[in-house]
Amino acid sequence: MSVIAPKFRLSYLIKGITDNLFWIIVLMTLLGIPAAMIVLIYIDFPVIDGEIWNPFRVFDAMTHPERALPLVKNFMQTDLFKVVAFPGFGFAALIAAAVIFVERKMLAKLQLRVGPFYCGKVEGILQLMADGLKLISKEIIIPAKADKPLFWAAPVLFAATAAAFVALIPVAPGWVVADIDLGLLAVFAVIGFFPIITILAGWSSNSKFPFIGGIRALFQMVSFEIPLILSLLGIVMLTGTLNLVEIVESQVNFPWIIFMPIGAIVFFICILAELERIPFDLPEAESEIVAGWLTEFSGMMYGLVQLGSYLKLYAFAALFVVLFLGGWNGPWVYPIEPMAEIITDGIVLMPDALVIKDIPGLPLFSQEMINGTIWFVLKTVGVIFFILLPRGVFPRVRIDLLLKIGWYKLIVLAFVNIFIALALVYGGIIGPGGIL
Amino acid sequence: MSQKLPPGLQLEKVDDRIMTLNVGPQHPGSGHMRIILKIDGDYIVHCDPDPGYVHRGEEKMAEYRNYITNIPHLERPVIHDSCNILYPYCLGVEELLGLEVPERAKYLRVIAAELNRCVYTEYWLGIYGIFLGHSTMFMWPVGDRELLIDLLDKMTGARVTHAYFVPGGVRNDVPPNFEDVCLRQVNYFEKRLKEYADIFYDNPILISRTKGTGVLSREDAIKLGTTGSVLRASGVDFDIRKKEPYDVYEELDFQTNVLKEGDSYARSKIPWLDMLESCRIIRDALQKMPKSGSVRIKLKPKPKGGDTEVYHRVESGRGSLGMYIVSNNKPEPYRLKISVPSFRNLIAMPHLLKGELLGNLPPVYWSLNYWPVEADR
Amino acid sequence: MSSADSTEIEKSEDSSPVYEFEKSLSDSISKKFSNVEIAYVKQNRIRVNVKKEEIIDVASFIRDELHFDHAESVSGVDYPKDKQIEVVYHLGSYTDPLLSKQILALATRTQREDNPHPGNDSSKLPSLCDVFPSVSFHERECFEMLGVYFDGNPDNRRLLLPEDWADIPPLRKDFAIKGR
Amino acid sequence: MGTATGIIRALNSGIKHIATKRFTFRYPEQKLKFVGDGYQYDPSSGVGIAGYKGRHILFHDKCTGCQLCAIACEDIAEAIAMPKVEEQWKHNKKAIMPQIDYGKCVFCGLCVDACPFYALYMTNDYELSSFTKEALIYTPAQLQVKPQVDQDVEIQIDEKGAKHG
Repeated sequence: MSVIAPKFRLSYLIKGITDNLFWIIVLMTLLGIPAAMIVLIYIDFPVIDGEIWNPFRVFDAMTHPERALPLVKNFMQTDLFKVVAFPGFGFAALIAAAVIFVERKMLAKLQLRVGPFYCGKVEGILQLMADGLKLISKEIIIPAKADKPLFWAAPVLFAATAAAFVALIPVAPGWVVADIDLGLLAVFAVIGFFPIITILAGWSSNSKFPFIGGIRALFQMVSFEIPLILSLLGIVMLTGTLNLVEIVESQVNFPWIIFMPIGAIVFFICILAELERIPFDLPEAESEIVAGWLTEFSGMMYGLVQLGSYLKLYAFAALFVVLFLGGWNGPWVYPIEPMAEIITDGIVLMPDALVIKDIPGLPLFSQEMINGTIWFVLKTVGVIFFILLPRGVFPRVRIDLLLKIGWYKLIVLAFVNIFIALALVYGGIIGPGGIL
Repeated sequence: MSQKLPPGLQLEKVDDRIMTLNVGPQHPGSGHMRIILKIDGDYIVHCDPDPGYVHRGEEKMAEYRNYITNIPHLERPVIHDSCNILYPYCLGVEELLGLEVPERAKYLRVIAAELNRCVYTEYWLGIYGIFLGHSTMFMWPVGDRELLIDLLDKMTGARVTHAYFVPGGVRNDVPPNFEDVCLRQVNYFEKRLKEYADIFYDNPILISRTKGTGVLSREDAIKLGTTGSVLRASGVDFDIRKKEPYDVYEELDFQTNVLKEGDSYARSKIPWLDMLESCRIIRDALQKMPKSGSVRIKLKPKPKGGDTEVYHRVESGRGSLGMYIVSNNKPEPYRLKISVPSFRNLIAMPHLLKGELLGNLPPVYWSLNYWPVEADR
Repeated sequence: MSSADSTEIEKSEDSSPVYEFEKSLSDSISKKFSNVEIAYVKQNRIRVNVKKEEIIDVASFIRDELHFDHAESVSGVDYPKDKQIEVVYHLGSYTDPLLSKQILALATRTQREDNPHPGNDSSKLPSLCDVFPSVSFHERECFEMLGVYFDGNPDNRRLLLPEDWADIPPLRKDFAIKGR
Repeated sequence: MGTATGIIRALNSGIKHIATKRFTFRYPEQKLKFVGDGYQYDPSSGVGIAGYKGRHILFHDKCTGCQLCAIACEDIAEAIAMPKVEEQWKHNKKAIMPQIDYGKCVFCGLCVDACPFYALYMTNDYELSSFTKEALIYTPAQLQVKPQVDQDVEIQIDEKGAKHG
């Protein structure tokens, strides 16, 4: 009796695990540790107690929490941490991953289905990990007549541009990767890259459906960028600044959505179009043009584009929060009292003072930052819910209707919004020297 | 252009703009067929449907099999609508053999046919939804279809390929408490159908998308010989259940749905209205059905037809489905032609798609109520 | 329209073997064309056999005078014994409520060749495409399945069979299925 | 204004259904209940008895080896063969009984209709998959085993929606 699948044996499994472990240890010792050393040598270390630290002393200090915590806190102030972990890529990717999971479960619930269920025992919580592993293990196939450098570059550029967009978003007071005076202008500049990347991807794969998809994406993004920019002009007029942090700070008392609901609606619709989400997912309309400009991407190249598009989703939702919903501003929810105790007394790990009682360097994060982050994440999740919901409710629109919406309706509404802002400014209600 | 070209070649200015797109057979929006499109910009200038990817030669196969063993084969072209495709065959063979079907069997046939029509239409509607990018409208109909599949399962013993109709009645009687279960599930199904209105049929985006696309005028619909929902969406009141009632449709209380617009929206709405009407028919038939009685006439093992020919047609989920059986005193039919509605509606496709936007391909194509497997037979 | 329907029902309730309405239809055809043979008149079904030279005239008469406006199906039947292939057009009507039950089978025959070269032999018929545009795809199917070429059909290409089909047309009786 | 109300109604309908019961039928954990013990046929009245058309069951004490089921299947699926069995029955002199190849069977049940001796019925067992084609051929000995089925889920309908449970 022939058997297709080989029989499972425990010894094979153990052998596989030990093999993998062996190779990981060999490669780590031969390549990983030297590489880490080289990297650490070129990083500027702080001067503590009049001594310049070196990598060896850092490793030494890591074993001692009393000395490690200040080091960690120091590290958190560096740009590297901001870019890689908290307000930057890592935080955004975490939210993006949560969004994918929530989207699938919510859509399933709306459609009376179950959704991901088996992976990770609890309601399929590890489904995304499984999908990622699958994408990584897939072979990357490149069409024979594709323009290979551009074809390779397109997904990488897409993810990188989305990450650059993320870098501009202020999450909590003082926590922004790139705090620049012309922040909003920088956002527009970054958004302007996406149509170029999509047409690059569509054209370089040298195939008909991606080409049509790329052209559609170009039309769609270009025509929706204008109302998108116009709808934000009102806020710029009222606040008199382009700096996103200052825009957030100007909304301490009330968010701008109270005065500019029309602008918010226009901006929201433009977000949907820029993100290529249903009802505006024409560039990826699978029943018309297979998968649009993504048709020829396979394996992790597709995964990168998906990562980029969900980062972009987070970034746009966050931008909506920053501009219209007041960013991190919100009532104080984070408890103050226990925090103060920790600062004064330290964490009591054991009754006897044998173990460190007072840990210098705590707290790692200020309370404003934690409170601000909580509000920011809550508002962002709310906006993301409304971005995800249309996927279950609306069909796709047609290209001519889409362009009509963009050029006729949204631009007019955006101008109405600008006039409202002008009336508010010249009426002396808000703005420089206004009543409020 | 003073370019030197090899003999026999010409530079064609217009064709430089035109791109040929092969939509299918490996395309999420094609089904088991290919549509060769020529597009100028975003406009379709030429459309050439190329069916035949699932051609199985059912008509040739039928010539080698006797009137009973043909049954499981003939339902293969549309397994989702398998009762309706066997219906004209059974009517035709009954006329050939001179059989009179028992009254209860007639009602059971009507119930099974209407349930099957809903099962097919739900599947069709699901694909119409996903073609428009409306994933909820794919999941809901395919889920609600389960209610009726469960009923058909109890009734016929199989989920899709029922092989329930035979010349001379139906294979078996329904289980004891079938009427109650059927009534309960059909009522719930009708309630669910009405919930489709908010999210799909009254959805302004859907209306703006499909209203006025692929308009088939009344004259063209008649001229091109379209049938079923396509015809009735163009304003022609022609339903074979009303016009040439077979079995007990004369005694049942229902109406035909006609819309005048003739566009993709009307063509997609007619099957939905038909499903609501089917629920009425099923309830009415359950009420009027004789509570007991024979459901099948015993046949000889290999019945022989006379030396004649019959043509019978019924209203299937897609439209008029006819069977032309030529018999020559043998247990096998001499020639069996299945005149399928999908194939007849396909004739309208090149006519409708010319001049449309590429984005209108899915709604126009699928609103033709075209089932590729059935058209290929 | 309702009155027309009621008269129809009365007629069918007569249960007399002669169907008057159908008979009147067939009589009007045989009155106009002397060569036409009325094969049978059954309830709601009429069959008319015509010569292939006359078929366009008869079809035009049926369309214009009797108001049959579309073709339900076009079936080819192979008769190797007679060395003939029969093509049957089943015609119906949407516009005339009197005719909504009626199916008129218009049959004609053409020569059959033992070694067919579809399109290049004598198995030819005039196409009804100009009279009934709805027959276009049916005639294409008939051409590839039985090798009957339809003169005048603008589109006599393959439809269902694969492009590399090199055997004889499969619905002919001498095309045998393997193992049968 | 019609567009706006339409959009709001659609969104409302979508949000409302987030709270509706899930209809999904979780197959390997749940199994759907069928009526009766499978499709059966009464040759005296010529009418079948409703039931699921699953795997067959063969009653060795009734089978006469008449081959009518194999003849019925001849033009349909050619799934039934008649091998010899190592059994002695008075009514089955030839000692042949049907053996069914479920790789070919289409589960139409016309073989059950053909049996005049109440020997061949169908059962509720539909989980026949195997790794090899040989394992799909059920010998007469395998066919006489009554299947163990654990099917108890039905569609339940109440105010909040329908579910399998």
